[in-house]
Amino acid sequence: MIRASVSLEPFSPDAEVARFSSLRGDGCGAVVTFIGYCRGRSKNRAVTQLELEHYPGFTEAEISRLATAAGEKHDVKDLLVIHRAGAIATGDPIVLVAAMSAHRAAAFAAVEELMDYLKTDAPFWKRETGPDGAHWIEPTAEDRIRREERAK
Amino acid sequence: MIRASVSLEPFSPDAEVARFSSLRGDGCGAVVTFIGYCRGRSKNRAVTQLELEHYPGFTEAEISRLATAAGEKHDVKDLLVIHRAGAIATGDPIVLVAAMSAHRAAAFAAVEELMDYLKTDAPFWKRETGPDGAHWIEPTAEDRIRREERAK
Amino acid sequence: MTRLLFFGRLRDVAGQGERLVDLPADIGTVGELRAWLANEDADLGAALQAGGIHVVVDQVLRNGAAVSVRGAREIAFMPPLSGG
Amino acid sequence: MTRLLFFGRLRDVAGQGERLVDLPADIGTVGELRAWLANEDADLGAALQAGGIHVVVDQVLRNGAAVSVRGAREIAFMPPLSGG
Repeated sequence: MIRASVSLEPFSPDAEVARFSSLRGDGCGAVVTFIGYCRGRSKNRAVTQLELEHYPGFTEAEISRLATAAGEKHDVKDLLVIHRAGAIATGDPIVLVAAMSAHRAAAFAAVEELMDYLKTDAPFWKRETGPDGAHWIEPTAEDRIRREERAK
Repeated sequence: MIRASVSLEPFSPDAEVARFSSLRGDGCGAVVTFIGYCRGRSKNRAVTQLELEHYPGFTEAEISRLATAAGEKHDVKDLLVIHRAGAIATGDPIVLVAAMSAHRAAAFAAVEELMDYLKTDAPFWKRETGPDGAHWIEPTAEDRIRREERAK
Repeated sequence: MTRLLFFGRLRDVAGQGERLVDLPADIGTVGELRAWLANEDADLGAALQAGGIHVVVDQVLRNGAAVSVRGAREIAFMPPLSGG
Repeated sequence: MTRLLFFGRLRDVAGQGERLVDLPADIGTVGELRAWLANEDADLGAALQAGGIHVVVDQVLRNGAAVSVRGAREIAFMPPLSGG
């Protein structure tokens, strides 16, 4: 099953992964997880606050669409995505992606692919606040390149 | 820090990952984990029991050496490996690999690389018992190919 | 009533994230809607004309000035996505 | 006393995973050790001569028949690794 959600409150990746992996059948040999955390620095600037704006309804639908695409590409049926929105404290989880599959290659590929999609195509608008004020952030060139490499 | 251990008893990947990720600093943006589970089937044969024999001392040292190599190759300083030995029940975790890094690419690469190393080079001897008796298992051709691809 | 939504830096320019408006009957397309908004607020008009602005009509991504907004309940203007 | 260890299918052939032996003084290499073991147990001797058998002397991987076993406390014979 593909489960995608946006959380306006902090969430516990450990509890979510425990719940996700408890649903595995005895054909499941691999669970891969990625957790992205809010860093205290971004491109060598200190970050005191991160805000992620989303478009309720549309953002969830887009994330679900991206997860379905990544799952279909790598034949992974069980994917979990939880993405934070709102004001996020340094050190808090921003995104959790988890996949399960019979063998490890598919789960790794699905999680990495979905992270690449999310980094460039998820409908979020990110504002970082630091000592020199607030800045809206767009995807990095590196993110775009990874995304394009994937598309080949 | 590189932490590698062999566990003769079942372990909780969730608890171990929670402990590992709680040690992250505020420069950590990514935690990637892989958990391998004991499947109820292997190459289309039912498996009722899996035994992993290890060489106490030597096996731990080799796993630690492989983890250090994977970490150095991808500039990842924090890696956790826990590997089961002994009699393993269907559905139980066999191996946990976790990595943390500033950005996601390094953590993904280190975990995948280390899993490739472990699959072929970790000193374990694996015996699967099914309806037609017990079989000693050697690495699959696919494992060797992945390992060789990595070495390029 | 039509709900207009502005995200990211467009929210800053518009001064708020959401506006409820009565669209005049002669406004049938995204291009006409932008012109109408620009008439009241030149800064917002310029921001909506900039490159990379996506338009979502009733939760469906619909790009191009010719896209119809007739009968739409919700029209969102999205600047380039930051990604997750 | 020297501790000999046999893993995986070698354990099955040897009948046990561990053997404590008093090595005769004229046994100085892995090759001589294998010949000595084969003398007592031909099946085990054949299994130890097979391809892909690795030898670990005092926890250090040391391959080749000429490797010294003098003074070794622990000598392990490992069939091809299954991996993790």
